[in-house]
Parts: sequence; structure tokens; C-alpha cells
Amino acid sequence: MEPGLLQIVMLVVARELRLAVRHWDQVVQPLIFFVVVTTLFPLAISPSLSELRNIAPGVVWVAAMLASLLSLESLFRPDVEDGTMEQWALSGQPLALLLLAKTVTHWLLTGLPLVMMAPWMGTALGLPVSVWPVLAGSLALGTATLSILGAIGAALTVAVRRGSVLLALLVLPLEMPVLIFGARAVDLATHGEAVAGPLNLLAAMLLLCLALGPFAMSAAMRVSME
Amino acid sequence: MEPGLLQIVMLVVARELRLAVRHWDQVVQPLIFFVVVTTLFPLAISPSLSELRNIAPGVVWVAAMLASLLSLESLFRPDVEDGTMEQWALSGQPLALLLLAKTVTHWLLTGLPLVMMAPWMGTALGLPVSVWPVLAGSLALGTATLSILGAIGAALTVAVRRGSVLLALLVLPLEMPVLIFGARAVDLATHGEAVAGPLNLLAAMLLLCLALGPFAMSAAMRVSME
Amino acid sequence: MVTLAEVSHSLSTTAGLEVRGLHLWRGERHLLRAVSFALQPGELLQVVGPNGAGKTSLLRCVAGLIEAESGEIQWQGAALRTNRDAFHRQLAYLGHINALKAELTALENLRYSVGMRRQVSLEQTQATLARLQIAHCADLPARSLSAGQKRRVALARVILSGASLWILDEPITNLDVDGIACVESCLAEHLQGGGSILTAAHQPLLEHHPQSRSLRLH
Amino acid sequence: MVTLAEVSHSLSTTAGLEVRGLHLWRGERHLLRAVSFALQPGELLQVVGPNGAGKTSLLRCVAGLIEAESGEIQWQGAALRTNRDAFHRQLAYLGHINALKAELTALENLRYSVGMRRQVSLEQTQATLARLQIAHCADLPARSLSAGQKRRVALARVILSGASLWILDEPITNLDVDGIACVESCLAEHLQGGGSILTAAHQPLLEHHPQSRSLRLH
Amino acid sequence: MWLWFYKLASPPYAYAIAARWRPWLLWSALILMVISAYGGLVLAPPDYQQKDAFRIMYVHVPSATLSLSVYVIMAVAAGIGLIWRIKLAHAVAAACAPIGAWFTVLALATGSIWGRPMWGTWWEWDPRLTSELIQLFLYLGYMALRSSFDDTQRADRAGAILAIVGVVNVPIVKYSVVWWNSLHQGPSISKLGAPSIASPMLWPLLLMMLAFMLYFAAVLCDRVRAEILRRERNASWLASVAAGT
Ligand code: HEM
Ligand SMILES: Nc1ncnc2c1ncn2[C@@H]1O[C@H](COP(=O)(O)OP(=O)(O)OP(=O)(O)O)[C@@H](O)[C@H]1O
Ligand SMILES: Nc1ncnc2c1ncn2[C@@H]1O[C@H](COP(=O)(O)OP(=O)(O)OP(=O)(O)O)[C@@H](O)[C@H]1O
Ligand SMILES: [Mg+2]
Ligand SMILES: [Mg+2]
Repeated sequence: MEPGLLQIVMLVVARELRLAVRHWDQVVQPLIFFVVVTTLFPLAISPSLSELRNIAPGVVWVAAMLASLLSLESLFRPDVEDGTMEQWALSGQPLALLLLAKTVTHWLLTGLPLVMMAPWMGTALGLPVSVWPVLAGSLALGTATLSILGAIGAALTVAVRRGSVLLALLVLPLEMPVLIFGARAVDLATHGEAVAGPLNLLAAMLLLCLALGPFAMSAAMRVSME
Repeated sequence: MEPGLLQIVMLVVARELRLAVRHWDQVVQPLIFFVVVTTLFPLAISPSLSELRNIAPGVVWVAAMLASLLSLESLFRPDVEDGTMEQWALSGQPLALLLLAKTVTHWLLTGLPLVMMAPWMGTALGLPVSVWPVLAGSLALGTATLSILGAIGAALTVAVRRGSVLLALLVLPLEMPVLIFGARAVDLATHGEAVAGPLNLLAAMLLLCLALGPFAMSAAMRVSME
Repeated sequence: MVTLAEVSHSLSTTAGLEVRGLHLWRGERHLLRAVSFALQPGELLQVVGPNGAGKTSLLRCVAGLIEAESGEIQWQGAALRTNRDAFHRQLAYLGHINALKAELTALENLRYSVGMRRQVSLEQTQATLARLQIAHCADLPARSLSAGQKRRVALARVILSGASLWILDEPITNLDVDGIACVESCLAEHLQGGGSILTAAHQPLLEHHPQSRSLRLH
Repeated sequence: MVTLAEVSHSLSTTAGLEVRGLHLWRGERHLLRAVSFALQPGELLQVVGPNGAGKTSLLRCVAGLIEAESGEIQWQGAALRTNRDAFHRQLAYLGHINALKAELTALENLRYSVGMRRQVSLEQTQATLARLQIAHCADLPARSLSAGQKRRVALARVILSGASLWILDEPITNLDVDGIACVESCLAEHLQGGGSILTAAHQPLLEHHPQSRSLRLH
Repeated sequence: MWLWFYKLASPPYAYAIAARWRPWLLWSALILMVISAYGGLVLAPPDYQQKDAFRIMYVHVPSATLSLSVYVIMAVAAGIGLIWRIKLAHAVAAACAPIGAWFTVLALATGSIWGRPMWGTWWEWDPRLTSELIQLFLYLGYMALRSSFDDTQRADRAGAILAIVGVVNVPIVKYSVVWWNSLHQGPSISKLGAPSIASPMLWPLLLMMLAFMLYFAAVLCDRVRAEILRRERNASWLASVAAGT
């Protein structure tokens, strides 16, 4: 009668999806934020495409990173505040697994659409169509890594009121390597050079995060809840 | 025996300062966020100063805007969640005034340090020392306007869980004119041209916001609390 | 022991509240159907009814936190809509949540919330805390207070506010037996001083008080 | 009416909890001083004491949410530290807050929280809600429930969890008289089925039950 | 006068009126559209500069104009609802948003299709274009804010505040071509008295503009009816309407 691990994971995923359906607007918000932030730059810097093209990879990446960061801020907070997380911690199930399932669902709902939107924004900033695969691929690997790193930070800062800035502070330095290699890959692709190096590095970081992240999350969460 | 309006305002300010002292880390967070974001760009884009110089005004402004936005998200939320705001609404004092006092204190605590930090960041990105006054002046006018606009958005979204992205979505479009004129002023100053035009516009926007903003805030807050 | 008469300042003498034909829908439910009552100075009206009957909704409606679909609320002869600020200045509301800032100590919480309404000295505040048996918690941050201690601090705010109309939603939640007795004595004193009280609770408060009535919601 | 025996599945028979010499400091306060007790299957232990005595702290300690400075907690003969997950799988905890997600309906809340522990059918869930007299609230979002209705949903979670040890912190907060009677009958049934209960409350629960004892904190 | 106003603002009356007007509006819009399409696409001579590319103007200009005026209508309706507490006004505002957003999308799409032959790019960060994009974000923000409340009344009032605050963007879009030097066409038909556009091109444009407005009114009637239905679903007058039909 006791549910297996797979069932538990499915339950968490089902719950997230239900919440997402009830608040579909909150699911599209990171996407729209991403679009809005990328449009800020041409306004603040210069409207000419030839100038924009040079900074486009960086701008898209920074915008994706901030969108991911903002949406992660409230990844666990509602659950902690209303006591659900306490119940999870007392459920006798591996907390790391529950948190990972929640994070992955969150990425599927918010990160993936962002990845699919990015090529269009890149084009609007003057990137050639040929870099689409690299842009999308690097962002897919990168935002997934960012989600896990962000989730660790969110778990750490969830006990702190007004934690969003603290979260940014903790997580941004960790995320810098992702940003650097991601933007580098797109930049290389723009100039028609080989991109395997940075992409492999991104993949390696993602695997590392997947392997160790969940334990860090659950440890951080237990500390936050005490 | 009943306190006058000035006393009420002083009380709100004193309370904010007390809370800020208790959580000084949260006060410096927007500042650090600002610094971190401005340093992200050289990493993501290109480390050469001559290239950076062109985009520096835009980058500093976008970073300031995002820092202000992030810190405003939680301007009213804690007070609403723990019931303080309900008590304010029932205090028989003008809610618009109370909210304005809170917003202004918040700006003094987080916006002003950012304004004073900005010239250093600008210099690090290659801006000449001669633009310091314009950079600081435009940011002072601009971030104050952003604070009021952001406070209206925060009051609107405070009842919504995970409101931070919604807030960004609502407020960023409204803030774009500030960004455009702010960055324009700095850009003009970099090229040694006259900056009175955009600065005057920024000042006019600030006055408009100061005059009408508090009423929008209090109306929004009453809706959110129902 | 301080008496409440010292603490709460001169109450206005025509503190009449009158509610007529209040209707309120919540979602699909017609929650309040033509609720009417009057509350004179010196009276306590206790709204009773099972869970979900609409007690909280009624209290919030009267306090002006939610708007009723139809019906009239009058305070001292004038419609509430027209003199909301004046009404609020004479009203102290305590809801299901305590409205305490977790980071601030009990004393600071009281200073900033009561200060919005009138000036009270530190001694008065401390005396009220002592009366509610939480003098030793005065300098603890609200975060580390127990559930009952938090409730008492919130009650202290009501007492110190000097308002003539108290609206209290289950004021004795989480309180121990001593605490309940103590709150009842505070309520009785407020009535004696000419104040009026509207409460909701599942346990009768001031059951044998001559001025205490109850209103049943279904 | 469902009986709890149907709902809660086979309870392990050696559900003994033993606490020995528990010490806990909170800030400067030495809150729990050498608290010891044992709880056998079929027993209810009610922790009593004035506000701030440390009831909540004791309950959270036993549940494993905070760590005690010294002292030992044993579950079925083994130290809690070493078999925490197994212990948690047999534990249902209800704190001062209800752990309901405001956006989800009562039924959904129960589905996702109980589902973590065991599979229950929709009928079982609805029957439990009916038993707690909130069948009509099943499809309302938790946000729009009244304080007492929320508490009942949280209690339904405990009942449905099928855990053998219930730790309940003031379970009857915000409940009306009917609600209290109903909760008491649920508790009695759980005891009869061999479960054990640790509670804190200011009002005696199951006062005349033969297996009910109390532990006083000062 | 006031009596009439209140009568119009009562849901049953508005529901009936909207039902009565809708077919007239819709049909006249369609007829006008056909006439002006014929005028614009067949009768008007090709432009000496733009060849046939200018003909997209007949979609672009009306939808761009409406994207702005619908926002103003929405903000005014929201303001009326907020101040006089008229539910119908809120319903109108709520109904306006998706239509306005759609016109904005249309203006952006046709504009960038037009821009491709004219300026050589699909998109340029020009003040007019950018502020029109912001306009779209404002519509989206309004809808997102509304949908994040589950209580219609609160959604109404919160949305109203946002709509009113956001109205500042409309003059920015409108006058962006005047205030900044822009790639985009300056005002050419709105110059009073002396339109700087040849009349065989002009009259189909004006007719098309009218057709778009009528079309907007027809869709608005539909959406307002739907809003009223949703809001008043348990009102007694609706039951009698349903029984009658
Ligand atoms: C994505 C690109 C474009 C956008 C977002 C856009 C947007 C707008 C807007 C907002 C208006 C204002 C309507 C009003 O004042 O009521 C407008 C009008 C107009 N647009 Fe565009 N436009 C775009 C591209 C173009 C292009 C490429 C052309 C032709 C070269 C063009 C020609 C016109 C003309 C002739 C008007 C009417 C001006 C008047 O008489 O007031 N637009 N457009
Ligand atoms: N959106 C909604 N849809 C349906 N019912 C609602 C909605 N919002 C509130 N309700 C109902 O309104 C009632 C709220 O009542 P209220 O909170 O005033 O009860 P109460 O008498 O204070 O109860 P308690 O004693 O539990 O505090 C509940 O029965 C709830 O189910
Ligand atoms: N950091 C701290 N410093 C000093 N005292 C503390 C601190 N944290 C908690 N306390 C004290 O510990 C006690 C907390 O007790 P607890 O919440 O367990 O009480 P309780 O018996 O559950 O009371 P109630 O009946 O009100 O719920 C309070 O007296 C509180 O003042
Ligand atoms: Mg209630
Ligand atoms: Mg307790």
C-alpha cells in the first residue's frame, strides 16, 4: 500500500502541474520577463542592429539568467510558508528527491519555453539564423543548471524574509561560469567557429549539479525549516 | 493627544529604520546586486574597455533598474502578510501618506546608496570621470521615480502569490521612459553634449509620480487587502 | 494592577453602531442574509455560529475591510461610507492573524502600531503587558513568542489603542485558562468605561455580564 | 459514517515512544528541563501548561523538527536519530499552522499531502471530510475556507495519513462545539485501533478516557 | 439623462442592447470592408515609390490606430467603473483588453512585413515601434493581473488602476514620431485639412478605418455579453432570459 518512489515523484509533478494550470499566468511570466528585459537593452544602449549584434549573445544570456533567478525566488517559499514543506520533511520520503522533482517540473514549465523563445529574441537583436541551434542548446543546458543552483539558493534563503536579493547574491557568483561559457558558445557560433568546447563544459556542469544538487537542496531546506 | 500627520510619518520612518537596522543585510543587498549585475556584462560580452564604454550607460541604468525592481517586490508583502497593513488601513490615517512615507524611506535606504555607488561602477566600465555628476543626478531622479512606480506595482501584486514576475511585467513597461531618458542623458554627457533636456524630463516624471503615485498606491492596496 | 480606565482615554459617549439589512455573497454562497443589529455604548455583542457561518466575514464587513453587496452600516448616526476615517479612528480590530512583525520585539510592535492612533508612555505599555501576564516577553522578538503570547501582545494593542469600539475575532484563541479570565476582565472594564465590543467566539465570553448579548448566524 | 478503523490501515503493534531527559534552550531560556515520558500504543498524552511553557517546542522536538540540546528520544526501541525516516513514515504532525495550499481545493490538498504516505481512494477522502462535517467544502479552494474549516481539513489529513503516532498541537483551535466533539470521537477511535497520540491543548481532550494522561510543563 | 445612464448600465438592459446592435455593426463592418478593400487594392494606383507594397497600409494603419484608441476606451471604462462603481463599465474594460492586444499584434505584424521592403529589416529599435511593443506589454500585463485574482470584483478594481496608470504610454506612442526623429512615417492623414496623401488612396483608408471601428464595436458587443453572462450567472434575470429563448 505504501507508494513507491516513482509514484511519489509523479505525485509531486501532478501537484505542480495542477498549480500551474490554476495559475497559468505565473508560468508564462518568466517568459514575458525575458522578452521585456531583452527589449530594454536596445532602448538603453543603441537601436542600431550592427552594434546590437555584438552584445546580443551576452544580453540574451543575462536576460535568461535573471528570468530564471526571479522565478526561482518563489520556488519553495509558498510551500514553506504554508507548512507544506514541513509535511514533506516529515513524510518519511527522501526530501532530496521531492525537491528535485519539484525543480525539474519547474524547469519544464518555465525554462523550456524560454529556451524556445530565445532564438526569436536573438534574431530581433541581430543574431544570424545560423546560431539558433547553438543558442537554444546552450540555453537548455545552462538554464537547467541555473535551475538547480537557484533551487539550492532558494532553499537556503527561504527562511529569510525579503530573500530575493540575498538569493541573487548567493547564486549569481555560482552561476557566472555558466554565463561565461554559454555566452562564449553563442559568440563563437556567431563567428562561425567550433562550439563543442563550451557546450561540453556546460553539459558537464549540468551533470555535476544533477548529481550533487538535490542533497545540497535538502540539507539547506532542513536548516531553513528548523 | 491624537498624533498629527507629521508624527505619523516620523513613526513610519522610525519603524522602517528599526527594521533596517535589524536586517542591515537586506538593505545592502540591492547595492550588491547592482554591483554583481554590472560586472556580469564584461564577462558575458567583451572585456575591452573601448567596447564597454559604448554600452556602459545602458548597462549601469539597466542594472539600477533591475536592482530597484527586485528590492521593491517585497516592499509591502511582509506587512500585508502579517496583518500590519490591515491595521494601517484601519488606523483612520491617510493610507496614501503612510505608503508614501514607507516608499521614500525605502528609497533613502536602498536607492541613495546605489546612486552613490554608480559612478564607481561607471568608471570601472570605462566612463570618463566627467560624467559622474550626470550619472549620479540622472540615477537619483530616475530611481526615485522607479521606486514610486514600483510601489504602485507592488501594491497591485501583493495579494498574488509568486508576484515578483508579475510585478516586473506590470512595471517594466511603465518604467521604460525613465530608462530611455536616463541612459540618453548619460550618453549625451559622455559625448560632451547638453543634458538639460532629458534631466528636466526625468524631474518632471518624478514630480508627476510624487503627486499622483500615492493615491494609486493606496487604492491598489485597498483592493489587494479585500 | 492598572485599571483600564486609566489606560483607555476618554471615550465618546454616543458610540452607537447600527447595521441594517447586510447582504454578502462569497463566491456562489449567499453568506450573510439581511443581518441587522445595533450596538450601544457599554454593550457587548457576541456573534456565534458554527464554523463557516460567516462570523469573520461579518466582522470584516463592519470594520470596512470588505464591501457588502447591500445594506447599511451606521456609526454615530452617519453612514460609514461617508465618515470612514473618523470611524476607523475609534475602532480597534483584531482578526484571526495577530498583525505582529516577527523581527520586532513586543514593545516595539506596540510602539509602532499604537503610535498611529495616540501617544502612550512606555509605562502604560509595560503596565498593560504586565496586566496580560507577558511582562517578561516585552523585549523578545515576536518571532520567538509562543502562540498564546503572540495573541496577548495583539490584545495589548487593542487595549492600548484607546478606541471605543473593539472588533475582536476569536480573541481567546490559543490562550490558557488564566489568559481567558484576564481578557474577560479587560473586556468588562472596557464596557464599564462606555466602550462597545463586537466579538466572534466559540466559547461564551462574559456570559453572565448584564450587557452581553449574542447574535446567532446560521 | 466511516469508522476510523477502516480508514487508518494496520497499525504496528509496538508503537512505543520514549523520551528521556530532554533539555532544550531557547535563546537565554532553559525551556525544557529534563522532560521524560513514555507513550504506549493506545495511549493519549496531553501536554498541558500555561502559554509559553514549551508545549509546542516539546512537540516539535519529538517530531524531529528541532533538535534538543540533550536527552534521548526512542521509537520502538531504537534511537530516533538512527531511524528517522522510518519514524516519520509512522508519524502525522499537525502544528499551529495548517499546511494547506491556498490555491488548491480541500480535496486536492488532501490528495497531494496524503498521497505522499499512502494511497487513499476518493471515497475514503470524501467520507473523512463528511465525518468532519465539511463535505460541502471539498471543492472550495482552501483560501476561501473559514478558520475552522481549514483546521478540519488539516485534521482530515492526519486521520487519512494512516500514521500510528499523531502529534497534534492544539488541534481544536478555531473549532466550534460540534467540531470538538467530532474530533474527540476520532481521537478515541484512533486510540482504540492501537494508535498513540501526543497533543497540546488548553482545553482537556478526552478527559474521561481511561487511556488519557497528562504531562504538565511549567 | 442620469436615468438613461443607469438604465444602460444595468446588466439585463446592456445585455439586450448588445444583442440587438451586434448584427448591424457586424454586417455594416463587413460591407464597408469589402468596399474599401476593393477601393484600396484595385482602384488605387500603385505608389510611385513603393509600388504595391503600400497596400498593406489598409490593414496596418487602422489596426495601429485602434490599438491605441481601444486602450483609451479601456482606461476610460475602467475609470468610470472605479469611480461610480458601475459593474458594466468594468465588464467593458475587461472585454476591451484582448481585442486591443490583438490589434496591437496586427499592427506590429503588418508593420514589420511592410518594413521589410521599406527599411530592409523586419524589426528596428525605433521609438515608434518600441513604444508600440510596450503597448502590447501593457495589454498583456493588464490581462495577467486580472487573471491572477480569482475574485472578479478585485480583478476589476486592480486592473482598473493599472489601466489608468498605463494610459501615459498612449501619447508616447502617438507622438513618438514627432518627438524623436524616427524611421517611421510621420502623421500624414491626421494633419487637419491638408492630408498629404492622394485622395484615391485616402478614401479607401478612411472607409477601412471606419470598418475596423465598427468591427471592433461588434466584437466588443460579443465579449461584453460573454462577460455579463459570466458575472451574472446566478442572477434571476438571466434565468428568465434563458427560459424565454
Ligand atoms: C513593426 C513596425 C511598425 C509598427 C509597430 C507601426 C506602428 C504604427 C503606429 C502605432 C501607428 C500610429 C497610428 C495612429 O497614430 O493612430 C502607425 C501609423 C502609420 N504607419 Fe506604422 N508601424 C510600423 C511599420 C510601418 C511601416 C514599415 C510603414 C511604411 C513605410 C508604416 C506606415 C504607417 C503610416 C503611413 C501610418 C499612418 C500615419 C498617420 O497618418 O498618422 N508603418 N504605425
Ligand atoms: N469564494 C467562495 N466560494 C464559496 N464559499 C466561500 C467563498 N469564500 C468564502 N466562502 C465561504 O464563506 C464562509 C466564510 O466564513 P467565515 O470565515 O466568515 O466563517 P466564520 O464564521 O468566521 O468561521 P470560523 O468559525 O471557522 O472562523 C465559509 O463557509 C466559506 O466556505
Ligand atoms: N530566542 C528566544 N529567546 C528567549 N525565549 C524564547 C526564544 N525562543 C522561544 N522562547 C520562549 O520559548 C517559549 C516558546 O514556547 P512554546 O511555543 O513551546 O510555548 P507553548 O507552550 O506552545 O505556548 P502556547 O500555549 O502559547 O502555544 C516562549 O515562552 C518563548 O518566550
Ligand atoms: Mg472566523
Ligand atoms: Mg504552542
